[in-house]
Amino acid sequence: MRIVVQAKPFDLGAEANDFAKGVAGAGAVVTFTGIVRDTAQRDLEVMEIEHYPGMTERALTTIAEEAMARWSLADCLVIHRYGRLQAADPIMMVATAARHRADAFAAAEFLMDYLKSRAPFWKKEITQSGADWVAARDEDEAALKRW
Amino acid sequence: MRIVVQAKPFDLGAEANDFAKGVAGAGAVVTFTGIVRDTAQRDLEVMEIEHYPGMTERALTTIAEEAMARWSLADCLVIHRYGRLQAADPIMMVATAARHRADAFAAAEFLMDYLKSRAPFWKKEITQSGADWVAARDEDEAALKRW
Amino acid sequence: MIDVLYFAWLRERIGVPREKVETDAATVQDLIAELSAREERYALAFSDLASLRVAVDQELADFDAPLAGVREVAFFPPMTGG
Amino acid sequence: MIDVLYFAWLRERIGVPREKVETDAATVQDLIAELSAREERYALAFSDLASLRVAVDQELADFDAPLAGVREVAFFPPMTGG
Repeated sequence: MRIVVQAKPFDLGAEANDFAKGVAGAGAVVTFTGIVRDTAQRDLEVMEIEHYPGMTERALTTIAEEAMARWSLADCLVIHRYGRLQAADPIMMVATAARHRADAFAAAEFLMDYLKSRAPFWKKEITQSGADWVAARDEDEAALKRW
Repeated sequence: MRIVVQAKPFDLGAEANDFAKGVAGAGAVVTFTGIVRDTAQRDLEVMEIEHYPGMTERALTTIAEEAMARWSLADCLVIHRYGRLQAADPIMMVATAARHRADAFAAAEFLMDYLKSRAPFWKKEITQSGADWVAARDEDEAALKRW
Repeated sequence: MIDVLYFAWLRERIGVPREKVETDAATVQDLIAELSAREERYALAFSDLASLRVAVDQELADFDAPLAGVREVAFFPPMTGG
Repeated sequence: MIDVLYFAWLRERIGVPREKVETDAATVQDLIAELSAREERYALAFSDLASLRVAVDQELADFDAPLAGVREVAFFPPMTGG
């Protein structure tokens, strides 16, 4: 289990390869990567991610431990950036490894659902027309109910 | 949409990075990678994957087109190897990209479920105690019913 | 004349990966009956249809699929990709 | 003495990321009432509790959570990680 909270960029491919190498007995590896979206309509200049140092690491560790307890996982990984990000930058990733794909998929979705609404990160989008805090989506809160 | 059926190895990290770069507007990228398992109990020497050239590409294309039609995807990728593989080699991967994570996850699981039971691949495991064709699992056939 | 293909343990039991078969069989089932009557190795390989799958011109099909105009029939065990 | 932290737009409205607050408030709710009575910027920031979340000693908590022995209380909008 590895939890990383960092300002600096990470390389999705390198992290995925490292993770997969460490779990060769598992057979099934799932990754989810969140990327700063940019669309022609909004001209995103920068995304600022604020977090709550201390609580962030605790919350992510709790969520990951819960995933390890609920599913038969060989390992799991959570990386989340904070600070200033550009369009097309990876924001965060989770990876899970299990003997069977159903466990790897379910655990990755669980990690994402909890991380979205229970880990203390807040996103601010700065576009040419101003700066706005990203609002929480009702669907994200609702997604927790399935677990 | 990219479908690759090849004997040669592929690099999970490089493929994941290439795929993610191509879908910067999407925001959510899911990958699944299947890896040749080895355990102390079996001493796998080699896994031989046989396939049905021609039908394989058709079946994978049909499955991927179905995924693109069912979910709001920016893109999807399927890579599957055949021939002789060693323990810890990646066998195959799928990747999906979407604006929202639910679509990316659902489409990746759908691709895997169909690929498992509807794409013409057969695995043979050669261990120190002999060679055996991997049997289809009832759960894999049952998994198709949810879509 | 139909190209008949065999994969995995079916290929091993029948002993060839593919062969041309001269047949007037109307359906896949008729073709199986014809081959099984021809030689013991076919009869053995086709003895448990529940553990077999068939593709007609590279599309999965049922055992009662018609063979009129068909160029290629493939027999194999349940697939184990992924 | 409790460390009180603010994040995201709450931090911007209150104007500081953290401050030490001398208080005898028994619960989070009491602390909010105390701060809101103190200055307009707090009253405004805390006007819609439904859009706020609170953590007590770095664990998510309810507004009626007791403050006895607590060192750190954080207020913030719903989280938007991932």
